[in-house]
Amino acid sequence: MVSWTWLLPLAIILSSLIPGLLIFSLKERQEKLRTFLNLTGALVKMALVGVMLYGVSNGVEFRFSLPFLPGGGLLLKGDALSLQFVSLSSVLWLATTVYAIGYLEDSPLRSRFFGYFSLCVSATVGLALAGNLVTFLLFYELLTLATFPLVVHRGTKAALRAGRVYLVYTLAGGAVLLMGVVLLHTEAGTPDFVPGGYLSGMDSEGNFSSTVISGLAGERDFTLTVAFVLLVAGLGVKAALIPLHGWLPQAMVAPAPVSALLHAVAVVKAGVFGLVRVVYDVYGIESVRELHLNQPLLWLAAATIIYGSVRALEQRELKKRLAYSTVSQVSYIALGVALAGPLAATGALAHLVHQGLMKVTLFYCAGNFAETLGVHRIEGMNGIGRRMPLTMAAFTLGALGMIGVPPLAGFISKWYLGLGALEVGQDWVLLILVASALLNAAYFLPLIYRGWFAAPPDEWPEDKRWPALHPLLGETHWMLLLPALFTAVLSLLAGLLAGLDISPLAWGQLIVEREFAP
Amino acid sequence: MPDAEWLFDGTLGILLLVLAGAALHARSLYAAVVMFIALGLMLALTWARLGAPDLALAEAAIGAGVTGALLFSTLYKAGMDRHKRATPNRIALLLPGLAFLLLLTAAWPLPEMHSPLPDQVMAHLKDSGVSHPVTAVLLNFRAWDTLLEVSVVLIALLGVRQLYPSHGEVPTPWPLMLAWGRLLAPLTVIVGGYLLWRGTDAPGGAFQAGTVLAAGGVALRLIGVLPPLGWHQWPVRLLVLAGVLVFVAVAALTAWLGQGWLHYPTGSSKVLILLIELMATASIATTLTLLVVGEKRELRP
Amino acid sequence: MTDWLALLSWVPLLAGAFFFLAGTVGLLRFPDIYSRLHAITKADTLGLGLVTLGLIMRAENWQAVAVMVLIWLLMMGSGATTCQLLARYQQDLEAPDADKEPVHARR
Amino acid sequence: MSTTLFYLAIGIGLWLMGLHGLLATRQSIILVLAINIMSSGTFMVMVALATHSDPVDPVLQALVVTGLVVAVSATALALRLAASRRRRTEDDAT
Amino acid sequence: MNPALLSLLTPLATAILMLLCRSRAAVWTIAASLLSLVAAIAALYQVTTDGSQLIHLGGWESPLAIRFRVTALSALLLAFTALIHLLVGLYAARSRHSQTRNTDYWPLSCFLHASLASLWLSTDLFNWYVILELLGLTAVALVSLAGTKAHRAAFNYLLLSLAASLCYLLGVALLYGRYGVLDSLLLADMLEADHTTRTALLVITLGLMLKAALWPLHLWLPPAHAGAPTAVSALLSALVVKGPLFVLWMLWSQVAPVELGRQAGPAMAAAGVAALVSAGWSACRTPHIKTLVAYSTVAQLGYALLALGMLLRWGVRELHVALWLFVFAHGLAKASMFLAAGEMQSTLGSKKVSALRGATQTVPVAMFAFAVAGGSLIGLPPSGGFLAKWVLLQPLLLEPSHWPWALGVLLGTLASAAYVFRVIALSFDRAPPPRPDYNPDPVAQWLTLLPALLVWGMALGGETLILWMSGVAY
Repeated sequence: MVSWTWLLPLAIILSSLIPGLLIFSLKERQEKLRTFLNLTGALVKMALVGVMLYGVSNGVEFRFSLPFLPGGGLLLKGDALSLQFVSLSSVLWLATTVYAIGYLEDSPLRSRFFGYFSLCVSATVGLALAGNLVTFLLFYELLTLATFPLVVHRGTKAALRAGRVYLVYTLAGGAVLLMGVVLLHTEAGTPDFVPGGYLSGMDSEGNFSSTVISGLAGERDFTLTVAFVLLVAGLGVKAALIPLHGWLPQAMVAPAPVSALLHAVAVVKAGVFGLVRVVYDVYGIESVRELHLNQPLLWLAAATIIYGSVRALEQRELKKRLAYSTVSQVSYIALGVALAGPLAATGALAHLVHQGLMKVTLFYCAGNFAETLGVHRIEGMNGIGRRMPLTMAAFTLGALGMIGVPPLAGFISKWYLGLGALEVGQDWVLLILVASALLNAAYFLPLIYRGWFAAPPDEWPEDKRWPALHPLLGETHWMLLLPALFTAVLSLLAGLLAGLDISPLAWGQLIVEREFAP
Repeated sequence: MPDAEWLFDGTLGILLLVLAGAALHARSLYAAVVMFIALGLMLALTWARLGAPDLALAEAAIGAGVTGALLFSTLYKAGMDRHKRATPNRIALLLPGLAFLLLLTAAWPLPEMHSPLPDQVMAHLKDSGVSHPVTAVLLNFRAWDTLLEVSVVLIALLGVRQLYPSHGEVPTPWPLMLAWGRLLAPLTVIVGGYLLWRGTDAPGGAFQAGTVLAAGGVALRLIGVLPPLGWHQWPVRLLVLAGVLVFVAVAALTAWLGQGWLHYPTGSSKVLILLIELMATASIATTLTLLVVGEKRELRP
Repeated sequence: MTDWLALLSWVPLLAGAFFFLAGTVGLLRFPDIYSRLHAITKADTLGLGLVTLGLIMRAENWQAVAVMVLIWLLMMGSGATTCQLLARYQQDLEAPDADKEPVHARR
Repeated sequence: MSTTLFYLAIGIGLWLMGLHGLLATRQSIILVLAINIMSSGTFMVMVALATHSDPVDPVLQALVVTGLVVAVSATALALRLAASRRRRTEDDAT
Repeated sequence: MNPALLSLLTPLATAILMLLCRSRAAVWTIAASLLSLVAAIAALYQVTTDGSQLIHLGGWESPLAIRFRVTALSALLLAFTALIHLLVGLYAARSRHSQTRNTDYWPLSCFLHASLASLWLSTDLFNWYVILELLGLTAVALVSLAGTKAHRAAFNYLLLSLAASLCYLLGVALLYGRYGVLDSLLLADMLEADHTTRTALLVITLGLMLKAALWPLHLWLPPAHAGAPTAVSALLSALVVKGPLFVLWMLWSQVAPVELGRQAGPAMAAAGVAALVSAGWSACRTPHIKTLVAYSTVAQLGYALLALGMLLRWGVRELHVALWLFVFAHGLAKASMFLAAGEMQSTLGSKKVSALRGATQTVPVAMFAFAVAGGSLIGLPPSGGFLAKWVLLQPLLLEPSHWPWALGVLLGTLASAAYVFRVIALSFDRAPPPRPDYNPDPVAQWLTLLPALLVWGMALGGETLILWMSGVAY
């Protein structure tokens, strides 16, 4: 059992990397083989993740390391936090692959698309499993390179401009992150991520001791603060914090599966996941509070939440509105991390999964509306529920979850965030949560109202029909509908069964227990 | 300075500077080239004055002779268009002035400095195989420099080959030129041979001899007596490559069998040096001739 | 014996210098190229001869004398040939006669 | 002893003249002349330095001989390039 | 026979024999570079086992004779030169388009290899002059292989190279006049910081910066490297530019007095950062592909200059490692980038960058090579360039007073990212209809990818490479 444990993290990455490289070499018309490769890759990854989940839950240590840099090798480590993100990614990768196959039925360059698609997922999984900052940085940069071709996949002028904007932001973010990582490396080397944060366990001379950092030497204190700012700036680009979020709405010009998986789950979550790693496993809660860094991060997150929701209100395009809602929703996680309390942390970690599920569902539905009925703008959604009842139902579930209506998943994470805020004494955060809930309602409810109660137009801009597998699923291509329903049900279950120990909330509590153990 | 020398040095120095200025800022290219050739001769005189006869020979043969011929053939082929005078503005003169002061003050203390190398050369002269110190340094103490330098000449020829130089047709020579050429040719061969042989114990050597022979070769080639030397004929190739080939062979053998790279076995250094000098003279003569008058026909790969 | 010879050698040396001076003045003052060529070759060859004579008087051994005489002969030869070439080139420039193809190649 | 210094000054003067000529003109043949004058300047500095030892320093002389040969081969290549470059401009012109 | 000498002798002998029997077969040059690579690795092994050696040429004692110094670094450089020649030779043999198939490229590239090998080994100041001259002339001959359109660039390159050598020679003359010794190792402990030495070093540095096309004196490089045939521009950018840089590094870090180095350090570092930004900016704006890659060479040399400047300023040992890692990573990456650029230019039939629209469909493998090489130039992990930047950044970020220089590196990274992704972004556009004579050569494109994969392979051995190079004496 112990002997092959080093192989598992590597196998998880390879399970999407190898199919990806094979797909690159496929011709366009070898569609069956491409679909087969994609689906087997996704299923194998799900299985491996399951095995690792079982292993980690009863204490098996998964480590795979390669010598890369003096003092900081390539390290893949399966701990509780990384597994949560890995499981989320693998589940959603399977759903989005099915969706993408249906969505890009006969469009050109699909081999290239799916090749880069699998590269991107392997980068995300690698990033999740990264055991130290250097490996995290490596997969962070590879993620940028892998996602760029997907953003510009359509090859239109708008797509290329969006691609350039995306590159400018993410490459600059990557360079700043590199600076932060090297600065930290000169200060404290690059040891593995330690649940309590390896900086908190060191005294001012930089060697390990059990005492918490009481008074850091002034100069070292300044360096650590600057390093923190650099790291947050680098990660903030992908986590779409306020000044650095410009690329996200523009990247909505990409095809629906790309905006679904990448901009709702992989890329954005990578940034926030990085923030979680930095705050919990690099600096540790005490030293972040010691250096008074959590307060500014808190204000930034709160500002992003409000700003994202306000901008979402004024958008007329459905996907643009969803993009701005992602900007604000992701900052809930940043908010939870910045609060630096156990309850808030649980809420943040749970929201990491909940938001992923709900946002993916919304994007799938938006993709369906656009693909089937050619509806891109909000006005076009009148009475869409009559034409596509199941997709509209899934959309409603996702939207209500986003608003935070009990018993859906969104409510639970907001509930814990609220408790966490009170626990830490930041009462004004409650106001922020309530305000954002109202704003969410303000920009989601009209959509739901238009969908169900408004009168449908006499004829839709487009009206594609596909042979239906089953009379009930006739509204659109089954490969577009099933993933949407699947993720909607998952988000519903995540809310209802929050008490069970396999739910994202329970998993969050498990991580927090290890995090705040000392 | 002894009494009359300052007069000679003063005039020579000023003459050099004036000729250089004239060469750079002459009204026409033709005048510039003529001034440059005069400068070459004056330089040869300066080296003689400064007690470096080897250099005087080399400068006269290479500097004034071969370069002059090259300049005229380029001028002749490319046509003598008017020369736009560079307008020297005031600031441009200030910068060189400052640089001159900087360099002069840097060079000020140098005449008093002493270097151990000349005494060492004299000490080792007897077991270097030749009695003339300059040839000893060139072909024994710093033989590696000379090997690279001979390959520089070869590379220059390879470079010219890529240019596919167009061959301006050589005008039919007058009887006077033919007679003068026929008189000069044997003379250059004798002088070349003499310079080569004397090189071991008096000023002279491979480069000076090679250049004199090249001058003879160019003269013969221009008056049409010498047939075009084709690169495709193997003797020509062998002649051109002889210098580098022998040198590298000697270096390789001494490194492989002998004590070290270019470490001539004791006793046989004189023979080796003479062999290398002979080959170097042949290759320099042929290469310089091809460089000056080499035509597309001859240099065709 | 040698000191009065050294004294005596000043006479040809000065004469040689004078003829060189004359040749140069001729070069500067004469109107066209032919007369200038004439001045240069005639005066300088004579000047050179006198200077060589003066130097021979001061020379120590025969070997130096032989070298100087060789130099003088060569200088005379090349001077004459060059003068011929220049003159013919100039003449061809001014009045190219039809039968002989011109000296300078067509551009 | 001031002879060495005088010729050092002349050498530096020639070197600077060559450099100035190189920067000031656009004519390819004049550029080659400038390079040659610059190299003569450098060689004059070296030969002037060679006079600091009683029998003139043979090492410096050997270096200057090597430098001379390198200078002439480089000049040959430069002039041939100038000729072919100039001919090309003429071919374009005509 | 010392293996290092064998590594030097093989290309020299091959070149002469090829010229003698007028053979233009590529197999000789490739065999010579392979044998030279093996000999270099043997020399490397010999140096690591029993330390660096001093070879007195001709057996004379030290101040008189020219000396070869075989250290770990010079053996590594020998191997690097042979490897690059091997890779570029393979491409030149295969590619139909670049004008190297049956021309004098093969003997000339062997001469280039031999002169570079002798540069890495020699320690004699005047010997460096002759080698730099030989290097310059060979490079000019190679550039003029591309026909009459490259003659103007070759002429300018030759003239500036000659002027630079003469500046260098004047400096050497001043040093010899002052100290009476030509060997750099002996000079190392004789140099005092008086006016003569300062002027001599200034003139030498100007000459070497002009030859290595370091920032303020780099204007001759883009036309020369862009005009040359593809394989030649790869050799020039990857290797020839590094020769004078090696001499500059040797003189300043080993020979020059420390206080002079401390004064010169910041100026060099500032020139390095200026190179990164300004050359990067002109690379973004130039319309031609190969000129873009040539400007990127000038920019990337800025990193080496920055590392050298800071090395002189603080004397931190890691900066030696950073500088030479940059040289190796840049060499491999630039070779691959130039080969890919040349291959794409000839397959798509136009020199313009705009012709690369949709290159991922028309010339996919060459574009991938360009992207991978560009990734290493930017310093994206896990590439050789990233290793070098990682080692460079640490001393820069050690104290807050050094942080402005780290900002310079950041600007450099963004500038290089800008001009690399300018091409990559364009290549993901939709491809125009293919030209009638469009027949890509996949094997040649895979050969352009080879050096790029090697530079990313450097990352695997990253830790051992860095630790070994830190332990080595410089």
